[in-house]
Order: sequence, then structure tokens, then C-alpha cells
Amino acid sequence: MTPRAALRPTSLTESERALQQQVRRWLADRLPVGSHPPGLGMAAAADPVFSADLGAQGWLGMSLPPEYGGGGRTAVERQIVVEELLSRGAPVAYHWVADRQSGPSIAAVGSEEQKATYLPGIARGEFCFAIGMSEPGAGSDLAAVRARAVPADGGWRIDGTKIWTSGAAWATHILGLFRTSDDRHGGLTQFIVDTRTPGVGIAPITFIDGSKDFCEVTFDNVVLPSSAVLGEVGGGWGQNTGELALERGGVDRWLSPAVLVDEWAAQPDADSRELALAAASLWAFRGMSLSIARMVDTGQRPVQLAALVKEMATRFEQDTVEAVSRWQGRLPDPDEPAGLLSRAVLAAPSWTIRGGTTEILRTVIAKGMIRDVHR
Amino acid sequence: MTPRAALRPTSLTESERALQQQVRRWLADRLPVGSHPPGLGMAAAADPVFSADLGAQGWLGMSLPPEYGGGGRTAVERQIVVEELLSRGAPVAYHWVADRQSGPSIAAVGSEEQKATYLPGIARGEFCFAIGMSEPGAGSDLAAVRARAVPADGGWRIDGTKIWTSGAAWATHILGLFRTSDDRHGGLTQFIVDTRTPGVGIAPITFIDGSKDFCEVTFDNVVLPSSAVLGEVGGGWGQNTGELALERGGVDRWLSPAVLVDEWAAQPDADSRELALAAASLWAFRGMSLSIARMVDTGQRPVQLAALVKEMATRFEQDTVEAVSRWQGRLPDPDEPAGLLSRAVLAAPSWTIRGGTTEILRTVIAKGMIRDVHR
Amino acid sequence: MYTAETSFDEDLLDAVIQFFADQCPPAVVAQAESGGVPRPLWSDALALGFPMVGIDEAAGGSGGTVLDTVAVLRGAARSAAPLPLLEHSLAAWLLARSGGELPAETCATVAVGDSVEVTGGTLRGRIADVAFAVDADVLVVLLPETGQVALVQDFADGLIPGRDIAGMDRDLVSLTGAESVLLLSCPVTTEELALRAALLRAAQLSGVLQAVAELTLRFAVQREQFGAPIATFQAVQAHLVLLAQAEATVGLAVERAAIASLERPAAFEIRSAKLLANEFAREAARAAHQVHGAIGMTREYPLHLFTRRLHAWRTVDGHGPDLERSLADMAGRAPLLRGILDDSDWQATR
Amino acid sequence: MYTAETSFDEDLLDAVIQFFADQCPPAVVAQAESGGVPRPLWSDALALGFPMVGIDEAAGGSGGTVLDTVAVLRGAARSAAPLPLLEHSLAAWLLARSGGELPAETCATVAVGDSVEVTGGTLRGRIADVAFAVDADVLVVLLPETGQVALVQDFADGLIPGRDIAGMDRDLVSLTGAESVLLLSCPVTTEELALRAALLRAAQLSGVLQAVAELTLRFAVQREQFGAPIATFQAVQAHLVLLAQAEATVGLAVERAAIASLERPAAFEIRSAKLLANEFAREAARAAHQVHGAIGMTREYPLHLFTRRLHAWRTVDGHGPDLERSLADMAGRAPLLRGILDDSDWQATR
Repeated sequence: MTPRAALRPTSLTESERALQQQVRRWLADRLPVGSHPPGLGMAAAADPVFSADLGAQGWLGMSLPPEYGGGGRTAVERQIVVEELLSRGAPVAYHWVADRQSGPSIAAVGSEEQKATYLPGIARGEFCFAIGMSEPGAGSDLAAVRARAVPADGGWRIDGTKIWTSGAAWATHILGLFRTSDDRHGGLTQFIVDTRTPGVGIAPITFIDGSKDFCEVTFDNVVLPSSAVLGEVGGGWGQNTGELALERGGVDRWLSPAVLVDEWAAQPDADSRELALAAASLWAFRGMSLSIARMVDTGQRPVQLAALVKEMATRFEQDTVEAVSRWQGRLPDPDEPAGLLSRAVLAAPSWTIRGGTTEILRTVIAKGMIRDVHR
Repeated sequence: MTPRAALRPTSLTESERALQQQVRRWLADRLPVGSHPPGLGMAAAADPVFSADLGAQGWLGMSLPPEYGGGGRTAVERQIVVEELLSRGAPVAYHWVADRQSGPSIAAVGSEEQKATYLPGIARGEFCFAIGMSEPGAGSDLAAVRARAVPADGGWRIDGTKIWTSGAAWATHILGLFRTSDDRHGGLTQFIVDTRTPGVGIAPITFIDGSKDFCEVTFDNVVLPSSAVLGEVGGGWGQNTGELALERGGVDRWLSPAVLVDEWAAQPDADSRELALAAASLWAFRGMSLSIARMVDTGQRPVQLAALVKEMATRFEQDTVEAVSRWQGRLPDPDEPAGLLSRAVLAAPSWTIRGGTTEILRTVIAKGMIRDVHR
Repeated sequence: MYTAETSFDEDLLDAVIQFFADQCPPAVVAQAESGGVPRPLWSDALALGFPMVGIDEAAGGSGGTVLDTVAVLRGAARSAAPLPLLEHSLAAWLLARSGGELPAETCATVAVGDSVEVTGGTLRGRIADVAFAVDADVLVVLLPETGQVALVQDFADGLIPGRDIAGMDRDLVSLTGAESVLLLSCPVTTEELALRAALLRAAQLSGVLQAVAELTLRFAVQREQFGAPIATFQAVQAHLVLLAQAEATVGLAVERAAIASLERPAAFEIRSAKLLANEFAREAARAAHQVHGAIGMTREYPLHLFTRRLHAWRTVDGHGPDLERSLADMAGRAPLLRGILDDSDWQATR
Repeated sequence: MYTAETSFDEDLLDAVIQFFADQCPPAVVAQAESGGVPRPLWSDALALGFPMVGIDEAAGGSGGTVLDTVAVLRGAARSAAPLPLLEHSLAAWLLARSGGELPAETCATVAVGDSVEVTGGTLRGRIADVAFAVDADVLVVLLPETGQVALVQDFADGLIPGRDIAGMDRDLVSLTGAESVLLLSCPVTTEELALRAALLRAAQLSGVLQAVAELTLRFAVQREQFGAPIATFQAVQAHLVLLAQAEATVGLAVERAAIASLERPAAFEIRSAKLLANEFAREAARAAHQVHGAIGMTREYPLHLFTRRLHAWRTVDGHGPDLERSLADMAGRAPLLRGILDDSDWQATR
């Protein structure tokens, strides 16, 4: 009845612990401390070579079907790998979206041809996907999407602008949402667009921390084959919200400041109340993410629970960065070697915006609760 | 343009400081430490003798016109007296509503006869007023008031129920809001009701801390003379909201936990962050209340500012009580001599409910800001 | 060996919830504030074995683990049961760990006798804030000085009654040497007892948080203001979401801490669970009252039965600066995240 | 004697606001992150006397009190002016208090030389994090060891440039003995300098908070989602109210602290104002970004010019545990409320 009713405690099995140890050993070797500037969770650096190496270990596309190059492994196993990556601030950005979001989407609703075309490359870490959803007039309100796809020559012609697209600068593909009819929700369709297609323009929008992986993507008379449609024509709304929903409860929602928290916890004079709250919260969120992954592995779709976790975990991430910054004081240029905290302070607002704002999530969660009462 | 634009720093004049000293000397004598169980701001105990003594000093009805027994003094002077009372947890409940709210209302919109009848007694601390606004179906939404007054025999007959009326048990009068027509806002009228009038029933509703000054007031065929109408028939909505508006910025919105904070601040092991925040906030709110009182004295009506202060000051009161309770630990029965903190913990939720809930105030303030942008 | 699947006994929990929902409506809870523990309710619960769940059968218990004790306390707390279930359980556990057991058909409470003197089998000294002492037949006292536990009877003479913020007894016990005392050697440290108390108290808080979330949601869906159910207003929805998060987070945390405690001291997990329970209790009480408005501030509506317990329980058995410091010390002792991801006894080994 | 009516120079404030609104649009601010202090803007401001407001005319200043300095810094901060107005003002004040003055037509900055050695009129040592050192002609260094102040020129050789989170210079200065140095005996303690810096920094924060509140309100009124301006959603309104509260509270607090400082050290008032400014800065940055959504996360929209300054300034010149402890110590030293209601130098006298 209530969201909690579904959350069951779980812990790692022996074989899962073995995987954890294996990943740790590999990362200790491949990514020793000091070898890379640590990043902030899923917003870390992009490193195609690292992603390819990870793919070679079988640690990308883990939950994709083996017949398309995937690992056929569980959500929990994928979480174990991701935990180890994010807690080190590893450079995950090149493969992140494809591994987490686009790959599973294609596996779920893609055609045979699409699965064969994209999934193996995703599992190898070769393909970098970016998400083309937001537009200047359509941020939280995706039904306001105006970029349009019209049938043309047996395929489609798309025109319009997508904005705030993370990682488009180095993406090989964009999974975009376009309007194929005027029906607010029913008129949206997802397309897979190769970024080399003529008419695709990608321009960086400088992010608040000075980085350049936030992009504006323009589509000027871009001609696509009919095979570019992902799933159903007019089914983009449902496919897209489904895609988002389960990812909300993942470890990436509370591990963004992982490296900072670990350093802070080691300081003897850290404020004990704030450190205690951070430690207890990290422990609690880890348990919730693991329980959600376990539910996914038993075929459940705990969409409400995932939203519940994201809403508070991302606020926790911000609280923690604020506590550390208050304690540490002067914030240097984010580009300096000691600039990780500054980058976190600047990027933190995005954590409660991307993937569903706090405000939107609260409405979604509350509506679900009200619906359940009336049931 | 913005609410701040109107707030000007001010401090006490020499004569105001003299009044402050005079009140302190008198209270040190009349109400020495240990002579009374300290209360929580305006929700302290009721003590008609104390109120009469205060009235004899000229410290009630201070801003009422001298021709009706009032002091003809300023809002700042009244604030000085109230600060000293509330910071000691003095038993102010008998005169509180009459002095703060009903007296000024009658002075503003009452008839000559009403002024002559009520104001001198209010200034002497003889009359105790209670407010009859809320009903079971009309809490935040006063337009939903259903208790009804109908013309009868040259006067009015009233029927219905008012609830959550603080202090009705010992009130001499109730200033109530009744429906005189079906117009949602324009159909409400204020009446002054002597609690001895036949048909008035007053029954305590036990408050969460076990106290009994929260009441249900029933009106069963209560016949009133036409002189019982305060202000205009149908003008109750505006009169009532005006009455509330300026009181919101007063010192009673941040002095509820005064006695607790003073004790807590003296503890050497109080959490320094929380104590520092409390001290700085008290200092800031004192300045804001004083500035608002000064504005009132120059004929301004800083209604938006007052709401702005109430919204954050009452949350501050709750934060502070939570900080003290977290620090102190075990909470005894509120009736025990050491039970003040327990009473504060229990009563604190009412501070962001009474006089306009946090949620309602935010809407009121935001609407004002939006209106100002469009101006 | 407990596995990834080790979980809560849902059937037991359901039985407890149902029993208290039937037998312990708000009127019974309110009545206990003046009338003390309702003995018929206690007898019925005892007959069903609830107070002795988690205690070995060899020690007169109902069997099961602390995970089952958690289920009982949570289920009872959902109805704000005015019974010394936690205290009785700790008393039975102390005795069981010491090779003893509680008398049958009894009502026990528990205390730590820091300043109690043991002389030739008699006890002398005062113990403050003993929960339900007035109602209990048996007082079990941990005596850290001598490493013993005492089963005390006939202590009513020296009692000075008091209450906590929820209206439940918290009494001053004066032991004069005249009591009937059985002393046993006891391997349990005050630290171990405090940890188990913290876990069980957090379990109670998790039950109350469920009740508060449910009550508030139902109220918000039914209550109309400005022509619509208040649950449709964004400002109210924010409170409802917080309440659901409190229930979900504390509920899972308590279960995980209980499971961890089956194999190790689990000080980090238990303290984390208690800290989260305390913090969410504070925030949930605030949110629930804010949604309810004036109605919730009265004793005519049942919300107070729950929020007063949130306050009573968030401030005992692990709270405030001491709890925060102990947890922060553990967090700083080793790489924090590694420890959390390992989910093993990292805090003891580094 | 300052009276109940002592207040802010509104005309000066309006003039400063207008000047910077005209001369310092977002493009100029952004440009300064790579190009350094825009010298024409500085020259124009200097010609109008703004950087020397609050410094006695006898010391080459524009006259007025620290209340006027507060007005200038607030007005300039509303446009995020990328100028060393605060630093220049502190440098001029240190010299004025020591009987000296800044050279005309200059751009100065200020530092405390805790580990600077003074030998026969030359200085040796490193000073970290000196604001705008790269852009300044003159560096004024308080030397607490010798009770002197040094006016240093020709210090460019030893500079290692750095930046703060707002993109403004924060440089490492190495003094080698080769600089041109004028030493004066100085009565100002590091504590006094720190208090004045805290007050002026809080004044800057108050100006930025005004800008952020205004920018966010305008955005929320114009931006539509789900068919309505987002300012009509309760969830957004909560943020707008917080921003208005930040502006109102910090604005008044800074003015009151400045007025108090005209007559006494006002450590309690200044530290309170800075703490409130820091806390509201943190919360306001969060609220403003939350209202703006993704648009505000880019450097194409001006919000970042303000929120980055909120972060830069909330973490310098009085912040964190040190500030909290010093304020808590004062609060605990005497009856707190009495002291606040007295509004006098209570913290020094008890």
C-alpha cells in the first residue's frame, strides 16, 4: 500500500561479493589513486579508452541480452560495478548514458535490426549516446516538445533544437524525442540519430563550472531512414518516461559527492553531527538502491520507490556538499587540482534538476500515493 | 519593489530605552524569577490579576486612543513592553488577544458606543477576548465559514460552532466571524459576543500538551442586539484579514521559545553551530520586528513584510525547539516543573499554523511579489 | 549464516498489527495515560507470546531472533500500544544471556544500575527514569560494576512515579535493600545493552512513522479546503512525500541493522538506524502536524498519540551529540564508502 | 551620536546601482574572468569616488562612514562588479587609521602578513589567496607581529595567479625584499580588520542576494511550463519567498551591524550579519537554481555570475566552524535575549 511495503532488506551473495572484489582489484590496477582527476559521480570525465577497457572486462551492457553482446547479468551485478566506479570518481561519461539508459531502452523496445546494430557496440563501450529531450521551451514539461519529425521519402525529416544535452560533443548517437503529431503526449516519437548525419549541428553551451560537455544540438533538415524510429511512432512519451523511472533509484543519485565525503570523513575536525548524518544516510541509501535493484531482478518495476529515493538522495547530495564547503571554506577555481569541491558546489544544483526535478518528483510520488489510497 | 525596500534600520530612542528600563524594574519586582512557571510566548498562562496590574501601569491598550482609556502610545512602545513580557514567559494570556488584536480592531472599525464600552476595560486588563473564526470545515479557508447570523427582532440570531478558540474558557467576550449571506467573502460579518449571553456554550478541547484553553464554542439560538455587529455587515472578511496582517511581524512570532533559548545559550556544551544560528536569528528578527513597528508608527501598512517575517520566524522557533530537544534528550511530562521544553516540543507545530499557516503565507507573499512585478 | 534473502517475518508482523489494531484502539492508548498499562491487553499479548518473541525457548521465550522482536515492536507501535514490550524484551534477553529467565505471567522492565550498590545479595541506590516501573512486577537491573544482572521484585515501596512526554510512566526507583533479589553473573556490557535498546527503539519509531504517514495521507485525501482535497496542493504534497520517505528509509534501515546484528555488534548500522529514525521522527512529526492543522493539535484526534511517541523515543536510547559523535568517530576511522559498500564488520576491524 | 533614525544613504546607493547597471552588464563581468579587472570601469568608478567612500577626506577619501561603504559595496554587488572595491577600501582604511593614504589613481588590495618578516624596511615571505593581487598596483599588508602596516608596490614579480570559484583573482604573493615598501605604525588589530572585512563582505552578499531574488522572480513570472507561469506553482513560490526573505533579512542585518559598528566593535552584530549572509547565500543559491532549472546551469544566462559570488563570499572573511564558535561563545557569555533587546555593547561588558 505504501511505498515501503515493497522494500526488502537484501545483501550481496557470495558470488556478488566475488565480483565486487574482482572489480576492485581491476580498478586498483587500471585506475590507481592519482592517475585521474576524480569526477562527481555520473558527471565525471569522458574517456573512450577507459570505457573500452571496461567493456572488455564485460562490465558494460551487463544487463543486455547475451545474444547481442550483453552480459545477461543482473541489476545488482551492474550496481556493484557502478558503485566501485562512482566511488572512485572514475571517468564514466563516455559510456554512461548508453550503458544506463539507451542500451536498456533499445533492448526493451528496439527492432531486431536496432538491437543487432547498437547493443554490441554499447557493450564494448564504443558507442556514446546522448539524450535529446529538453528544448528551450520544454524543460520539465516534455509535452511541450516542438522539434518535429515529418515523414519524407520513406523515412523522416527532422528539424528543431535540443538543448542541455550532456555529452553530445563526443556522442556517436543521439536518442531524441521529436514531435510527429500535435497530440500533446501521443504525438511524440523517439529516434536514434547518428551524430554524423548531415544537418546535425552540435555546439557546446558552457556549463556553470566552465566545462563544455553541455550542448545545444540543432537538426536542420536531417533525413533519417524509417529504421531510425525507436519503438512505436507516437509511443515516445511512454517509452521515455519508462526509461527514466527506474534509473531514479540508482546509486548515481547519492554517489555524486563520494570522493569528497570520503576525504571529509577522514578529517578529525569535521562537524560530528553533519558527518554522522552523511554516514548514516549513505548507508541507508546504499541499502535502498540495492533493494530496488533486487526488485528489478525479480521482474518488479518499483517506479514510485525509485522516485522516492531520488527525491531525497539528490537533496542529500546537495546538503553534503554544502556541509563540506562550509567546513572547508575558501573555494578555489574549479579547474585547479584542488577544485573538486568547487566543481561540486557549482554542479550540485543540477542534481535536483536532471532526471526529474524535486518539484516534479514530489507531484509524481504524491499522485501515486493518492491513487493507492483510493484503490 | 521588493519587500526589503521598505525595511529601515532603527533603534530605540532615549525615551524608549527609559520605558524599557522602567518595565524591567517593574517586572523584576512583580514577577521575579521563580515566582511563576514561565510560559511559551503568547501561549503563556492566563492571570487576570497580573493583567490588571499591567493595565494599571498603562501597559495594556497602549496604542488605543486616550479618550477611551488607551495609552495613545506607539507601536514601538508597545513592542518594548511585549518583549519584556514574552522574554520572561510572563502570564499574558488573559489580556493577550484583547490587547493585541480585538482592541485595535474595535478602535479601527467600531462604533462610538463600542469604543466606549470595550476599550477602557481592555486597557485596564478587565476584558478577555477570544477569537471565533475557525470551524471544523473552515481552518485555513475562512470563506468556508458556516456559522450563521440572521436578522431577528431588530437584532441578530446566531447559530453554529466555532472551534480551536484559544482562551474561550475564561474569555469575557468573543469576537466572532459569522455568515450573514451566501456570498463567499462578502457574506461574512464580525460580531462581539458577551460570553454570558444565553445560548453560548464553551467546552474545552484538550490541547496536545494536556492543557485546556483550546475550546469549542457553540452558539445555539443566541440573540444579539444590532449593536453587536463590529464594522460593516458583510465587511467581516476584509476587517478580519486586516486584523491579522500586521500582527504577523510582531515579536510574538520569534519569542515563543525565549526562556528555553536563554537557558540553552548558557550551557557550555550547546552545539555551537545551532546556538550561533539561533543567536544571530533572534538578533535579526528583533531588528525586523522593530522596523515594522516603526513603519506602523509612520502610518505605513507593511502587510507583506509582516507575512514574510512570520513565515520564517515561526519556522525558526520550531528549528530552535528541535535543536534544544535534540541536545537535551529525554522529554518529561509537560506538567512537571522541568516540563517547559516538552510543552514547547508539543506546542511548536501550532506556531506555523495559527495566524496563517506556512503554506497559506507563502502563497500570500508570492502573490504580492508577482503583483509587484507586473505593476 | 544469514543470506542475502534473510528478512523479516511478515506473518508475525501481520499478526501483531492485526492484534493491536483490534485490541488497542486510540481510546485504550489514551486511557493508559491515567490508568497505567492495561493489564488485560498485556495478558492477551503475553498469551500470544508477543512480549517474549526473540527470546530463546530455553529461557522461557517464544523463540525467534531479534529480527522477530523488531517485527513485534514495529507492529505494536503502529497502534501506539501502551505496553512495556521493549523493556520486557530487554529484561528477558539480559536474563537469557545470563542463564536465567523471567517468571511466567509477569510484566517486567529493565534498567542499568550505574550507582546501585550490591552488598550481600541486596541492592541499594536510586535509578532514575525507569520506564513502566509502576506497572511492572519485575525489574531487571544490569549491574556494570559487578558484571551481574539482578532480578528484583517487591520494589514498589520506593517508587516515585513520573511520566514521559507521551504520558507513559518513567519512574524513579529507590532500592533500599528490602527487595527480593536474584543475582546472576551476566556477560552483557552496558554498551551491548544500549545497542540492543537503540535497535528496538528505532524499530518502535519505524512503526510509529508508518502510522503517522498513513494517518496523514488519509486525512489529506479526505480534508477539503478551498474546494479541493488538500492532498492536491503542492505544498501539502511535499509533506506527504517526506512522510513516505521517513517510513521507507527508517523501515529498511531498522531491518538491515537488525540483520547485521545477528552476526556482529553492528554498532555502525544500529547507530545509523537510530540516528535516521530520530531525524525522520522529528521531521515527520512536524510535517504531519502541518498537514493536519489545528485538528492535529488536540487530544480528540489520534495524531498526538503517535507524534508524542516520536518525540519520546527520538530522545532516548541513542540521541543527540553523543550519538552523533560516536557515529562520526566510526565514520572517520576507515574509508567510509568502502566500509558501507562492503557491508561487513568494517568498523570493528579497522 | 547615532540616533534611532541613523540610516543608509539611499541616494548614494541609487547612484552606485545606476552606474554599475549602466557600465557593468553581464558581458563585462564575464569578460573579467579572463581579462582581469576592467581598468576603464575602475577608472570611472574611481573618478566618481566610489572606491574611496567611507574613507576620511583627510586621507584622500571621499568621506562618509562605513555605512556608506556598505552602500557602495551592496550597489556594486547587485551588478556583480568585478572590481576590488572591498579590498581597496580596506587598504585605504588601514592606511587612514595609520596616518597614511593610498597613492592617487591607484588600484589597491589588502592582505594580512602573518608570516611576513620585516627586516630594515624590507618584507620577505609568502601570502596566499590575495584577492586581485595581479590587478592591483598597491598591496597594503597588515603586519600583526610588528604592529605596522606596509604599503607595497612593485610586487608583480613574485606573483603566482589563481582564481576563486567566481573566477576572480586570488593570487599567491611572494615578497622577496625587492619591493618598494612604506611602513607605518598601525593601531588596527587583525581582529578589527577581520571584523570590518566580514561586515563589508556581508554587504556584498546582501547586494548579490537582491540581484538573485530579482532575477529569479522575473524569470519565474515569465517562464511557462504546463501552460502557466511557474511562479503560480506552490512549489516554486516557496523558493521565491525564501529569496525575498534572504534579501530582506540580510539587507537589514548588514545595515544594523554597520550602524552598530559606528560606535563600538559590534563583533556580535557583525558576526551575526555575516553568518546570516552565509546561510542565506547558500540557501538562496540553491533556491534560485532550482527555480531556473537547466537554463541557470549555463554560462549563457547571468545567474551564475551571482550564485558563484554567493559561494565565493560565503566562504571567506568569516565562515564555518570558527565563525559559529565565536558567535556561540558570545551568545553564551551573558543572558542572550537581554543583550539582544538592549542593543548595546553587551557582549563586551559582561
